[in-house]
Amino acid sequence: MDVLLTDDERAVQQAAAEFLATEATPVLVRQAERAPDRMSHELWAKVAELGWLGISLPEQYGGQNLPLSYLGLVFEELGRRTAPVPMLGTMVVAQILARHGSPAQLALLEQVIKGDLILTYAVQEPDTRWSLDAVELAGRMDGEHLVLSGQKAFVDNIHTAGKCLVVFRMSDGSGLGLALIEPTLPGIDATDLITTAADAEAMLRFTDVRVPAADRVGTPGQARAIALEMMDLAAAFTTAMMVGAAGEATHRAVEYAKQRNAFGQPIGSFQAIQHMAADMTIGVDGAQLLVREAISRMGLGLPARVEVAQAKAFANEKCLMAVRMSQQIHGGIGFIAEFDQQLWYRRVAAWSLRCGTTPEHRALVAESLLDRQGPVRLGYDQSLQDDAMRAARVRS
Amino acid sequence: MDVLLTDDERAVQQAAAEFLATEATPVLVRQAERAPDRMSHELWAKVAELGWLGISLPEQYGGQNLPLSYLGLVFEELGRRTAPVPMLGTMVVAQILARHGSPAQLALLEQVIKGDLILTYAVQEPDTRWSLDAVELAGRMDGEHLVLSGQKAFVDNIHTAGKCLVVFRMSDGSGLGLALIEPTLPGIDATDLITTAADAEAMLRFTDVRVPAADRVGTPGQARAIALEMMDLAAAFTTAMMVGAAGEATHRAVEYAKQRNAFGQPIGSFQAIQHMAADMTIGVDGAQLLVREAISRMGLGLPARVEVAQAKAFANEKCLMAVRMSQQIHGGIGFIAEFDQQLWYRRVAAWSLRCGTTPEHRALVAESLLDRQGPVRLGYDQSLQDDAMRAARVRS
Amino acid sequence: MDFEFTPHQKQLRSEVQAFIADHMTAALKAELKDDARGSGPEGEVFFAKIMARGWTAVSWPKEYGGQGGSPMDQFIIEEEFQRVGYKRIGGGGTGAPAILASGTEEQKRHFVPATIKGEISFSQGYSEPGCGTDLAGIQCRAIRTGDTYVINGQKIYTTSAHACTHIFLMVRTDPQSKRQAGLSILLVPIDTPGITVRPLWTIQNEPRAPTLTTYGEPRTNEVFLDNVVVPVSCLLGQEGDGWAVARRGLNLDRVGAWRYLISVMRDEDIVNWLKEDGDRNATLRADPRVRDKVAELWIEGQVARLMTMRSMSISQRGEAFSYEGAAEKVWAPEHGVRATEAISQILGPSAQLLNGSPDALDDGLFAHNLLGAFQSTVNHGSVQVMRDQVARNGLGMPRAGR
Amino acid sequence: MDFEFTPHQKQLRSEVQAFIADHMTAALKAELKDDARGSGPEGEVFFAKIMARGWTAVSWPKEYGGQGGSPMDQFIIEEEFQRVGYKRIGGGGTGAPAILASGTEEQKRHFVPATIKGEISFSQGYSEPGCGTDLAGIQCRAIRTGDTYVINGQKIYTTSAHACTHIFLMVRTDPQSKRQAGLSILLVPIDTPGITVRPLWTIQNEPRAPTLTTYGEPRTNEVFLDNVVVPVSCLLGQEGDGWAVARRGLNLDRVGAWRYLISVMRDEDIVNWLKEDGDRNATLRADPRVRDKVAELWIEGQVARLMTMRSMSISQRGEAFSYEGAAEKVWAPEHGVRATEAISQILGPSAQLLNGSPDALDDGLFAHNLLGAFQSTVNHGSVQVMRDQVARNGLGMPRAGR
Repeated sequence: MDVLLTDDERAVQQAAAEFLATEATPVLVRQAERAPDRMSHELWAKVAELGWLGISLPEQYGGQNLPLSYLGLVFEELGRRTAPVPMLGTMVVAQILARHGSPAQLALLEQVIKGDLILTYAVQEPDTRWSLDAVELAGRMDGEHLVLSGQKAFVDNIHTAGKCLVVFRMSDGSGLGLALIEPTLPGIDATDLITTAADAEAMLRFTDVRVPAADRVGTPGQARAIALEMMDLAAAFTTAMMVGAAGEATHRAVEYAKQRNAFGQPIGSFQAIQHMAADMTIGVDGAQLLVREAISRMGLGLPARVEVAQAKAFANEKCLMAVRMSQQIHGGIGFIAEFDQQLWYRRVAAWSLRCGTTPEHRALVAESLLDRQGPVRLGYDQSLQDDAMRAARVRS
Repeated sequence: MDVLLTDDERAVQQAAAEFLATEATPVLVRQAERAPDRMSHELWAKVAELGWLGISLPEQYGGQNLPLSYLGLVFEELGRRTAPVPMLGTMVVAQILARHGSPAQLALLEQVIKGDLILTYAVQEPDTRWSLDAVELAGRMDGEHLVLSGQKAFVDNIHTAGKCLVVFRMSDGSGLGLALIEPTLPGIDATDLITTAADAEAMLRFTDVRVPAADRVGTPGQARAIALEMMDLAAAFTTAMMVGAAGEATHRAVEYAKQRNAFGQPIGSFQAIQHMAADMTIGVDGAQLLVREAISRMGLGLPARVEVAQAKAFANEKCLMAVRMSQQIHGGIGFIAEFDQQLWYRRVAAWSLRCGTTPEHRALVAESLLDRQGPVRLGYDQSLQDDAMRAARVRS
Repeated sequence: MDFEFTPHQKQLRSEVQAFIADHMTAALKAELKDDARGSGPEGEVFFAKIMARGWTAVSWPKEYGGQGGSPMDQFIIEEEFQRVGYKRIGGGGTGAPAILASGTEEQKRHFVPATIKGEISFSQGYSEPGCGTDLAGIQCRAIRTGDTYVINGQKIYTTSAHACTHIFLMVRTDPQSKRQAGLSILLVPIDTPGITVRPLWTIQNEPRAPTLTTYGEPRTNEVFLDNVVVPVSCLLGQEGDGWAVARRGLNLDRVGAWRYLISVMRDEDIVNWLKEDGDRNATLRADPRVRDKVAELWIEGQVARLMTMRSMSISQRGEAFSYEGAAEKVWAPEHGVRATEAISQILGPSAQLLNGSPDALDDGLFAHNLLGAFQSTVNHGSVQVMRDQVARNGLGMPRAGR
Repeated sequence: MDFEFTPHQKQLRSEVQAFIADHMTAALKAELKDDARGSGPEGEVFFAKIMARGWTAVSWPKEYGGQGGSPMDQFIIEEEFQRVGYKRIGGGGTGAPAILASGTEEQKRHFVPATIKGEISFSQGYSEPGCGTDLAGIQCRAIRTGDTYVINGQKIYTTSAHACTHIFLMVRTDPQSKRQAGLSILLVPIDTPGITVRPLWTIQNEPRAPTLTTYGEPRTNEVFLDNVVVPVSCLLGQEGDGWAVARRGLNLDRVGAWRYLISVMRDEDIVNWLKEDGDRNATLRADPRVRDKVAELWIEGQVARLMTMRSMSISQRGEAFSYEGAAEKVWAPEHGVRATEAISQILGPSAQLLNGSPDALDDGLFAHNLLGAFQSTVNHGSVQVMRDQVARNGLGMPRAGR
C-alpha cells in the first residue's frame, strides 16, 4: 500500500503534462471547437508519434504494455488541458480489443497505436440510462450477417472513428452482443448533438444495418461481462479527465486569486477564498484517489465496478463543484467566451453527465453494500457477485 | 402580504421574550433536567399566571383568542430559552379540543388556561413513522367503553399530563379514532425513554384499557382529519421551537465570537466565522419564514399540511446546522456539560427527529407537486386534495 | 404577519395575467425570441399598452411620471411579465431610482419620465477590468476643467451598453483620492464622442439561450472612454459622493422579481417537466430519490420566495434593509446553482444538450442554465461579499484587524 | 501507486485479528466497557500479550524499545485493536513521538521505553481557557529560578490528566514574549505538588456512551498549576523553542487509525444495522432514498480511508506533509458529522435514544454520536484552521494584510 506515484509513474505523468501544456493550448482547444469534426488532427498525430496511444497496449502491436494506471495518469493530463483528441473512445475500445478481440481485431491495434484508426463505442440509447438493461438496439442473425436496428445516443467522434463498438440485444432472446462496426455502413444515420462541451457527440439510427458476423466481439456468453468492462473503462477514464480538468481549474483559481486585488489585498488572502480553494483541493484529491484506485484495480484484473462507481459518483459532484468555484473566484471572466477560463467549466459540466449519473452509480454501490450477505467494512473487498464472476471470466 | 410582524405581534413577542429571559434561565433548565418529571412547575405556574396558555384559546374559557400566529411566536420564544414546560402537548391538544371537543371536553380548557391541566398526545408507535398509516393501536367498542390495546411511543410528559389525546385504529375496520384519555387508567404502562434532550418522553403499552365512550373526540368520520390537524400543529410548534433555539444558538455564537480572541483579534472578525454566522442566520431565517407562513395559514383555516411539511423538513436540517455551527464556534465549550452552550444543541438534535423526519415531510411535498394535475408555480396554493378536503370539513 | 396577498393585489395579478393572455400575441413571442428587450415593432405596441394601463414605474412618484403605488404592486406586475419572458418592465434598472434619490429637480424631470417611456435607458458603468466586487478600486478618471469633465478609462460587464442611451458611470473625479473617497457618478450619453463599445459574448449563448434561461444575456460589453467630454450637469449628486449615490441603486438589482425568478424558475420547470407525458418522465416522477430531491429544491425555492417577500415587505413599509437584501442575494442565487446541478443529475446526459440540439429538453433550457446559473452568485455583489454584509451589517461582527 | 496491501501487511492484519479473536475474552470486554483505557486486571494481561507480540510502538526505533517497523504496520495494528474498542495501543499519543524528535538522549531513554510499557503516559497540556485553536496565546508561565521552573497557570481540555503520569505542558518561559516566541515544553509529573486536576464531564456521557462512539471520552479536565516547581531537566528541547517542539507532536493526533475510525465507523454501522433482521430494517434497506444516501456516505468514507492511506504513504516514505494531513483533518471529521446527521434522519426518532433507553438502537450508539461527532471538527486543530493550512501551506496562498 503506497498510494503515491512511483518515480516511473511520475516521470510519465510529467512528460505527458509538459507535452500537453505546450501542444494542447487554449488556442488549439478553441480551434477544435470550431472544426467540423471537433478535434485537432495535428495534436492527435503528435500524441501518436510520441507513443501515448500505446502506453498500456501490448508490445507486439507497438505498445509499451505499461499498467493501466499509467494510461489513467495520461487521461488526467488530457483532462487538465481539455485536449481535443478522441482518446477516450479509442483507448476504451482498444483495451477491450486487446483483451477480447479476435486475431483480426487484435491486428487493428497496430493502426490504433500509430494514430491511423480512431475508435468509439455506443452503449447508451435515447432513454439515456447508463445501464445494459436499457439496451434495446436489436440484433438478429441473417446468414453470415448480423442485422442491427434501433438507436444509440451520446456516441463520441462518430465522424472520425473508423470503428465503433456497439452493444445490442439479440432479438432471439439470447442476450446481449457486441460488434465492432464501421460507422459508414449503409443504414446508419448520425445526427449531431450540440453539447455544453462543444465536442463531437451524436445520435445514431440503425436501419437494418448488415454487419459481417466476423465483426462480433467475444462469444455471446461473454458479451455482458465485456460490455460492463467497456462501460467501466469509459466511466473511469472520463473520471480521470474530470479530475485533471478540475485540478487545473483549481490551480487557475488559486493563481488568479494570488494576483487579483480587491479591498487593498490579493483576493487570495481572504479566508473565504482560501477555504473555497481548500475545499476544491480536497474534493479533487478525493476524486483522484478514488479513480486511481479503481483504474489500478482494473489494471490488476481485480473486480472494480464498485470502485469505478464510487469514483464517478463522487467526481460528478466534486469536480463540478471545483470548476464552478473556480468560475466564482474568477468573477465575470468565467462567463465570457473570449476568456479561456470557461473552457474547463463547459467540459466538466458535460462530463459529469456522461458515463453514468451520481444516482446511477450510487445505486450500484448500495447494491454492493446492502444486497449481499455479511457485514461490511471499509477497505475490505466489496465486489458484487456479478463483478467477481466477470473478473474471473475475463482473466480466464 | 407583509411578512414582518405587526406592532401588536411584536409587543407580544417581546413580552414573552423578556419574561422567559428572566424566568427560564439555564439554571432552571438544568434543574428541570434533573427533576423526576423533567419540567419546572414554578415556571409553568408563572406561564399560566401571565395568561400565555390562553393566548390563542377562546375567551369564554379565559383565553385571549388571538390568532394562532401569536401562539407560534410564543413557541419561538419558548424554544429560544429551551423553557422546561409542557407547552407543546398542552397547546396542541387544547387547540384540537377548542375546535372539535365535546362540551365536556371544551370545558376542560378553563383548567388548561389556568395551568391546572397539562395535556399531551400519542400518535407515533414503536415503528417510529410519523404517519397515520403506522397507527396500529387497536380500539374496539365494548358497550359504553372503548377498549384500547397496543403501543405508543415518543409521548411527552405522560407523568404530568392529566389527559392524553390518543390516535387508534378501530379493529372493526371503521378507520381511525381519537380519544382523550387519562394516563392513569388501568392497563397503561409507561416506560421512560432517555433522550438527548433530557426531557420527558415515554413509551406507552395499552393492555385492554377501558375508556368511557364519551371520551372519544370528534365523530368517527372526522378522526383522520382531526388527527392530521393535530400532527400538523405538533410539527409546526416543534419547528417554531427549533427556530427559536437555533436563533439563540446563532446569537450566542455571534456574541461569543465578538469577545473571544485568537490570533490577535476577535474570532468574529475572521471571514470564515462571519460566513458561518451568515449561513446560520440565513438558514434560521428561512425556517422561521416557512413556519410562520404555515402557522399563519393554520390560523386562517387555510390548508397548511404542505406548508408545515416544508417548514419541518427545512428546519430539521438548517436549525441543526445552526446549533452545530454554534458548537463549532464555541470550540471545546460546547462539549462540556457544565457550560450552558450545550443545552440548545441537545434539544435541537432531539427535536429534529420528532414530528416527522426530513424524508417523511419531503415525501408529502413531493406528493403535492407531482401527484396532482396541472402545472405548479411557487407562491400558488399547493394544497393536497386530501388537505383541502380536510380544511373544508374542519371549517364546516 | 400576513402571508396572503390582499384582495387588491390578487385582483391586480389577475388583471395582468388577463392582459398578457389577451395581448401577448404569437407575433410578439416570435419577436421576443430574438430581442428579449422587446424593442421591436410588436414590442413597442405591447409596451404602449402596458404604459396605458399604468403598469410601468408603479412605485415611482406620480410627479415624475410614476404611479405612486406600492413596491408590492410593482413586484406583482414585474413577476407576471417576466414569467412570460418579457423583461421591459420595472422601469430602467440602476438609473432612475438613483436619480430619484440623488438627482436635482431638473435631472429628475429630464430623466425619470423619459426612462419610464423607454426613451432613455441606462447601462451600469461600475466594473472595470481591475475591479469588480470592490468598486472602491475604480480607476476611470473624470477631470474637471471649467464646465466639463474629461473622462478616460475603461469599463467592463457594461451589459446593455449597446442598447442603451446612457451610461450610469462611476468615475474617480479626485485623482489623488483612494478607495471610496473621490468617486462620482456621471450620467453620460452613450453617443458622446470618444466612447467605444466592444461586445463580450457570454458562454450561455452559443447557440442562443431560450428566453427563460436563468442568466440569459447573450452579450455584455467593454466600454472604452477616450477623452470623453461631458458637461458638469451630467454629475449626479455631489462630486466625490458617488459611493453613497451608487449604493442606493445597487440593492435594487439584488432583490425583487427578476432576481427571484432567475433563482427559482428551474424548480417549477423540473416539476412541470416530470409531469409531462412520456416514459422517462413517468419513471423519474415515481422515483423516490427524484421525489425527495425535487421536494428539497421546492422548499428551498419557497424560502427564496419568502425572503423576497420579506424584502418587499420592508420596502413596502419604507424601511431600510439591515441585512435582509444581502441574505436574499446569498440564498436565492446559491439555491439556483444547487437546483441546476441537482436537476442535471436527475435528467442525465440530456441536460448537456443546448438549444437546437436533437433531444434537447425544453429547448435546452436546463443545459443553458447549467452554463449560466453560477453567474448569479457573482454579479451585483458576489455571495462572498453579501455574506460579509450579513455578518457585519446584520450581526455587528467586526472587520478583521480592527 | 499501489492500492493493495503487501502480503506481509495482509499477513500482519490476519495475525492481529486472530490474536484478538483468541484473547479478547468476555471478561476483558466487560472490563473495557467501564474502562476504555484497558488498565484493569484483564487489560493488563491483554496488554502484556500485545507487548510480547511486538505490536506496540511498531514504528518507533528499536533502541528505545520500539520495533523499528513501518508506520503502515503500526496503522494496521492500531486499526484492528481500535475497531474492537481497545484504545491502549499506538504508543502514548503526544508525548513520546515529540521526545523522540526533540529530547535529549537521557530523556529518550527515560521516557520512551516506559511509555511503550505503559508505565508512563502523557496528557496534552496545551489549551487554556483563553486559547485553544491559537496556542500562541498561551499564558501559563514557567519562571526559571536556578535549576527549577516555577509554573503558574491553568490548562483546559487536558483529557487524560486524571489517568496519566505526566503532562506534556506548553508554558511561556519568557514572560516578555509574545505569540509563538518564548514558549517551551515541560514534561511535568502529574503528582507534582501544586497541580490540581478538576474533571469536566462531556455531554456525550450522560448516560455513559457505548465503547465505539465517535468521540467517547466521558471526561476531560481542567488543570490548575499553582507554584508548581519542577527541575529544569523537565524541559524538552530548547527553552523558547516549544512551538517547534510541539508541532512535531500535533499532526499525529490529526491523522492515523483513531481519527480515521471515529470518522467512518458510522458508515459501516448504518449499513450493518440496515442488514439486520427486522421489519424496519428491511423497509429502510429497500428504500431508494436510504440506499442513495448510504452509498453517498460510504463513498465519502472511502475518500476518508484513501486520504488516511495517503497520509500513511507519505509517513511511510519518511516525507513531510505539505497539506495532506490538514486536508484529511477537514474531510474525515466533517464527513463524520454529515454521516451522523444523515443517519439520524434515516433512523428517525430512535436516533435520539441514549444508552440504556428502551428502544435505543445499538446501545444508543447513533444518539451518543449525534452528541459528539462535531467535537472531532474542533479538537486538535479546528477544521477552519486546517483549511487555512491547506490554502497556505498546500496552495501558497498569502496571509491577509501582507
